Amino acid sequence: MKNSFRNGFHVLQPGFGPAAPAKTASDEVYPNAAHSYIAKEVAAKTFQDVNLCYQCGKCSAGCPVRDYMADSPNKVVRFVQLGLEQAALNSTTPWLCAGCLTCSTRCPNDFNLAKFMDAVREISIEKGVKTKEKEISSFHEAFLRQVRLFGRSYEAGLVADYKLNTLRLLQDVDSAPGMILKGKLSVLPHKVKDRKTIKNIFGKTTHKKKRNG
Amino acid sequence: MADAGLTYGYFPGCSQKGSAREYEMSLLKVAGKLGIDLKEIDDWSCCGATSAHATNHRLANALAMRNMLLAEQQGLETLVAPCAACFNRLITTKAECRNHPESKKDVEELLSASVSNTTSILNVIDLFDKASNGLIGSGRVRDMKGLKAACYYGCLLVRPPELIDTDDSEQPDSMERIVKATGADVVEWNYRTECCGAAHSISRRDIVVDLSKRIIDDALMHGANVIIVACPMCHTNLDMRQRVMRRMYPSHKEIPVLYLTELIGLSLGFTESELGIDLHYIRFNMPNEIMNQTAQA
Amino acid sequence: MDELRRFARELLLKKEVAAVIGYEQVGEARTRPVVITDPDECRRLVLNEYCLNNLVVYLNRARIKALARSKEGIRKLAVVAKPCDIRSIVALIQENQIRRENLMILSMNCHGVVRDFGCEFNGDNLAAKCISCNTQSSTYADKSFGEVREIPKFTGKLEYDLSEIEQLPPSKRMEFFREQFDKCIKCYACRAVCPLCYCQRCITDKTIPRWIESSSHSRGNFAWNIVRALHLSGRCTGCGECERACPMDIPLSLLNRKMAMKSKELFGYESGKSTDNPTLVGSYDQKDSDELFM
Amino acid sequence: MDNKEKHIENGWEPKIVAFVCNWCTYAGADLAGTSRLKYPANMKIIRVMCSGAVDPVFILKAFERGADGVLVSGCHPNDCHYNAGNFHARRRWDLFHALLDFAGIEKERLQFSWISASEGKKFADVVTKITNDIKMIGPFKGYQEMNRQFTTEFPEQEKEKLVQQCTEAEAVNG
Amino acid sequence: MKIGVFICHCGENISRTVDCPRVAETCEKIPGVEFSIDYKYMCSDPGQKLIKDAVEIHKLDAIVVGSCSPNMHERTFRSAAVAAGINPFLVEIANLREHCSWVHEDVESATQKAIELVRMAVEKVKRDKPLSKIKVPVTKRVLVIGGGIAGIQAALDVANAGYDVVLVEKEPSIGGHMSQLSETFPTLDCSQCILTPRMVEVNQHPRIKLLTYSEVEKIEGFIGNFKATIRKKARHINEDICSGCGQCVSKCPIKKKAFSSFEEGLAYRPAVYIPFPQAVPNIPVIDESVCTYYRNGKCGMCVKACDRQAIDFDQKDTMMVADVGAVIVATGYKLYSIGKQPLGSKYKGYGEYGYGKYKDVIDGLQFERIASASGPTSGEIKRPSDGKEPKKIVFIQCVGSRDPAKGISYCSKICCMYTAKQAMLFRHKVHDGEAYVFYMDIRAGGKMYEEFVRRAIEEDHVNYIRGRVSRIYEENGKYIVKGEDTIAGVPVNIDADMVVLASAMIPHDNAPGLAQKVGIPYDKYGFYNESHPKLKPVESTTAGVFLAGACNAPRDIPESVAMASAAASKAIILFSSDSLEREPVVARVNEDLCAGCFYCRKVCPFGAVEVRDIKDMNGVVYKEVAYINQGVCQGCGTCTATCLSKSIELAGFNNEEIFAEIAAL
Repeated sequence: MKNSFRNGFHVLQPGFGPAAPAKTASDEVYPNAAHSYIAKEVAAKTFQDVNLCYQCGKCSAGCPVRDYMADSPNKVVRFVQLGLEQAALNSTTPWLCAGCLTCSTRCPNDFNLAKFMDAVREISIEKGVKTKEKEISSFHEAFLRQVRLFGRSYEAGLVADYKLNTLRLLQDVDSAPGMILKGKLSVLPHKVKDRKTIKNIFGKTTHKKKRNG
Repeated sequence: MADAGLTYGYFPGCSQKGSAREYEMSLLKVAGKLGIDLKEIDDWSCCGATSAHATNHRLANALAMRNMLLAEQQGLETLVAPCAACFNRLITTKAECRNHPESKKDVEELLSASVSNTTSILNVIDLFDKASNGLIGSGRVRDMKGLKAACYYGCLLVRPPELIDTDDSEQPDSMERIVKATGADVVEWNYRTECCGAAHSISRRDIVVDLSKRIIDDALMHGANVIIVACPMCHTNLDMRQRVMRRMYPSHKEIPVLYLTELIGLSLGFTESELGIDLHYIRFNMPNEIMNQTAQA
Repeated sequence: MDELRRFARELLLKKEVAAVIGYEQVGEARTRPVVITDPDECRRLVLNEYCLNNLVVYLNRARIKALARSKEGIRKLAVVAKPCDIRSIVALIQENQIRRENLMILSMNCHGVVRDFGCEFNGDNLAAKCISCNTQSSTYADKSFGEVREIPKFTGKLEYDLSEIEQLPPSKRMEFFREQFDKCIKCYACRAVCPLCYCQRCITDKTIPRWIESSSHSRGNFAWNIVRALHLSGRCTGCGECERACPMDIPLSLLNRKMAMKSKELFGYESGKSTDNPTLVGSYDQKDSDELFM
Repeated sequence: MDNKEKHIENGWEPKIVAFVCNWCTYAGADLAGTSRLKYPANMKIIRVMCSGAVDPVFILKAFERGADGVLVSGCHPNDCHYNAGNFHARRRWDLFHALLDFAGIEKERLQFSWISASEGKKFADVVTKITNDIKMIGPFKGYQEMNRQFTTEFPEQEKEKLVQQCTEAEAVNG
Repeated sequence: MKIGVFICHCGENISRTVDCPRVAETCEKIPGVEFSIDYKYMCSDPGQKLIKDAVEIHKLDAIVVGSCSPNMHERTFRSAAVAAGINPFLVEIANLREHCSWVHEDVESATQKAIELVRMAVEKVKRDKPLSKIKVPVTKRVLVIGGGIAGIQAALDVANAGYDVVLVEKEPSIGGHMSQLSETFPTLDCSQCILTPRMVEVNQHPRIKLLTYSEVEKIEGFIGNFKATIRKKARHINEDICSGCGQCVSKCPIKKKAFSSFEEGLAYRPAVYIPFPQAVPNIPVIDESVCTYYRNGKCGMCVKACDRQAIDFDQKDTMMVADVGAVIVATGYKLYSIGKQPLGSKYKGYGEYGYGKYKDVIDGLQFERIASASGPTSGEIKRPSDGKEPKKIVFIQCVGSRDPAKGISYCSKICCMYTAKQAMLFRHKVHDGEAYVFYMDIRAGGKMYEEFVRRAIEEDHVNYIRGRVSRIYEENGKYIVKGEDTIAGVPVNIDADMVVLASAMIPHDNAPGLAQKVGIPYDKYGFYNESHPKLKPVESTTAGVFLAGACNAPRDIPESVAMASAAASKAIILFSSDSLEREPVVARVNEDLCAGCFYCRKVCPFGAVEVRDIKDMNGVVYKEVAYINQGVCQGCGTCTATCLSKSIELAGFNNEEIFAEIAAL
């Protein structure tokens, strides 16, 4: 461990928590965390400064999916506050966030944590970081593929696409026939007429992924 | 009976055409009876749902705004978005474009059109609580007494508080008001605004089953015999996932889950199949008192 | 009319009032103000569509005030006032200029007056202030005379339309008013006939410092007319005497009317409504509009 | 070329007068100074005790003296050092502004603000804003035309000469 | 008139952007300017001497100094002028630093502006008139508003210095919140034991006039000469006769209709009641809203019970006027309302904590009552819902405070300490109980404070958990507290028997209303503003009005007491001389020109305008004119601008002077 006194400031040595991989985290130490890439990028995407969070933990306390997370939500915020980019992007917490807004609703300092999680997730996609929560990311990809194709979500197509991509062929296999019978899973997609606009939107917004991993 | 001429734009959302077919059926039935004209936006598209905003916020903004733009172009000043998630996407995008001109500019470029961003958005509760206050009571033909309803708001109906000015985000009571108007009793319970896992329904079924089970158990513990929801995702998770719960927890006690519109529909005298209640996985059995009433009528 | 004469005579005979201020007929279609102290002279009083003047202005004249300070101890004056003129009385009472108890208000139930002397009384010649009159009689008066009749429907045309001027772009409006004000010869007739212009020394007559340039050129004219309208805003009761008195036919009441509208719009205030109301200037509401302020 | 550039190209700089109250805005202006905030040099401040003490005629006088814009500023409502001076002022300005507006004077010429002693930043912002506003709409032609009736009779050099004479006369007379 | 112009460089502060020599040169040409010079530091001794010498040599009548803001050195230059024999009001300051050199960068335009600023000052000084200071007498009596510990302390200090005090308290008894507390931190001595002697002393002090159940209606006047109107609310008990025996209280048939506010709603009180046993004065009060007599004219049990006939149902509110020279405002605080609030409220409540919905979720003051030996449970810790002893209590800090989302961003300062105290008291009283404290930070700055908190943790084993609680809900008679230990990074759910919310101190709802009556400013929460945050912490911005205690900001007892003593000494300093000198900036009416419309009277915020009759030869009033009381006028000038005939002039800022400034533009 290197304890450095740079510019007269004691520089934090991160390495805490099981989910912050020790190797990556200790490598990236920002003397001035507020100017780190990740903090700036998050601020630009969410229109809020990450230092609004004063780490009270009310978000984690109320998070419905907290039990499934290795890093508590406020810890991910802390990673970004410290500029620990790899730790933040490798955490599965943003992917597990259900976007229920409980944290944003209760945050005493009006920090919109759900939005923050969206931003971290988005940055990790931009940077091509592959999350361990593969099912979740595959689902989102499959969903958006449907929308891109048809303008609307096409549930049967979505399920098929998702299953092919995750190889979870047997899950919910029992529900589908029932759904089809009840007319809930239509066999043909509803298509939007003006698919040009939809395609255009997707074309202009899709992240240029660096697929090198 | 109703003031005729209440016309709103209608943004169904994808689920309404598929897994939540009965939600649309019941909504349109009830609205028609109450004299509310819901005009479906022509050529609407997906709001982007969780997947868009979770991975690409520009895409999310553009997809949601496209529908509001269509509404503008089609002269619809107010949009009803029955799905809580769609509702949330629309109000969030609207607020972001209002508060951040750069976002608005971006969206306008993506859509190649200028947006006035003045469309007002209503969810189902707003529609029945605010827009047509008192209509349900006067048109009621069936007293839903005997139902002990646990009103489940889920996460997105009353959040975020800065964009919801019609109800409290922590202790909401607007759905209870409507449910009481149908004659049903409401139970006081703890999980009214807890999340069911929402979009993880397919990808992390384990989480969703856990969360939904907790919600259902709490409702049962507080004496509910039906859960009322106003969101297709909540419905899927609470209704369909009970099959899994039954398999995982043999002691699981089932509870029917109704859409708010279905409950209103029943009190307005529609039959269960008209409202699509028979499409649910957990069968809803009307309590005897209500059945008898119907027989008399 | 006879009733008024009898009543006024009684008042003077019983020494209830020191004088009666009223109208007398001069010629076919013209009246003029008259101050009567002799009971027998009361036969000169008239009430008709030609009673144009707002006699309230005389209540503040030093010589007339002096009548009510005579050694005989009579403190009261009687004044003949149209219901609309009574609003000026209310305004003066609010501003501590006269006291109700020192005043006997003889009112007439009015059905409109002509726009100027010499005209025939009909819809074409109705005075502008009577067009949308809603005070044909007054409950504030001590006694009212005559009966209420319908005001003829206005069929003439107004020279200047307020709403049209409001529509003009600012530069055009300024041009319009400058043109109008440039006609001003600073005769101050408008001031002399105004019941609310009672200052001992008008702001325009003050020389150290010189508040308003008194020679009649554009700048002084503009300042004078603006300041006149400002000092009357929230106070003017719309009797229109200034405009009638103006020898240069400047549409003075345009400004007054606009300010009355604004007072109502911004503060819900109408002047001369009730002596119980606080005056517009001199009171405030914490909830007054903050729109102007950055 | 927009208006602003056009006016500036002519080498014209607006003349702006501010009537500010002693307790809040004057102190706010001081704070802008102590904080070394920068704003255009077009505005000159006339200090009065309270925004309630500003007579509308002052503003007309300022226009007569060639001001292109006027700012009146005082304490925020409820913060008046004299409790209610600014409330009376607010009513007065609501009326006066409506009157000037009706008489055709552009709204930007006469502006109002509440600036507290702690709002140095706001003071600088307001000065910048009003200066920009006036630059945008240009010199106050309407009033200058009225003024010209005087000034044309006195060409600049003549005027200076006259001042010189007066000074000398004063010096002689003591 | 000969005018001297003195341009200060202020080191380089002015001369960096303003060409000072050029300003001085140009200004010399202004008609009337006799002498003009620039100098490095005009405020320094040599600078002032330069002014004095110039006055003498050039026989100057008035001076203009181009320097820093008048708020900085106007006084300096005025005294320099006085030393040189010039009236101090013939000095004008052109603000070349704050309004010019510091805010502009371009030398040319800044210099030009500086010249114009000096010219304006020259034109004004030409019209300035010599003025002399006004002397006003001082009424040596203090009005103390609020009878909590701060008000009590201030009243006693002033009274003991030998001056009269009027102490006004809106509740039926003095004592304030301190009388509700169980024990005090960090010494754990009993609150009432230390407070009640003080309360009695107030009651018996010959120099203190105690007005309880009274409220200040309005305050007029100015420093040294305030006139306070006080409404004494009807107690319906004749205070002179009542002996405080309490017979009426015990006979009152209304038992369960009204909650005791002293017991924070945890107990009932009768319609006729004494708020608490040690109340001062020990006289009951009848609550009209629940008393049977006021509802149907019957009952009168209390009348029968009182053998001194002290009950007076017909008693009305009375108004009284007190002339005072100084006012000490010590109105204290209330607790943040933590329950669910109506939509659109200024402060949003904590719906997630269920206060108001769950009986055993209580606030800090309620716990004080439960822990107090004189409280509803006689000091035994019991749950309000079922009276059972709670074994597990969760304390939550920062409820309402440090929560901008709910409306308050400040730290309420005392909650860390009182929570530690309460947790400690609980552990002392319930030995097998467990106490949990959810905190964000522990702020225990103060003598023996940190040690106190450590003691709670180390000796009394209170479990401190760092994290904010997200939600509380009831399940099977337990309160599930959902939290997160942010240090360990693990979720913490506690099934508590009772939850105590350390809610924030906020000002009373009517704090702004009282501030407007007294004429003092307040911040966005309603806390009263001090004149200077460091150097004038107990003065309000209104001369003669001082602040004490939690009406200014959240404060604990020692701070409130210290502040009260400071405020008292400020009042005593004021009374050390018999008259005050005042700036002569006052308005005067020209009686000849006054038309007597009295708009000035309507707009005057101080009631300084009086009516004066002008009579004719016969002695008959022919005109009423305005007259301005020089002692009352504060010199705002609102009347001068309102006067239609321009018959009022404000000395020092008269119209001629301002016109001259405008003309100099």
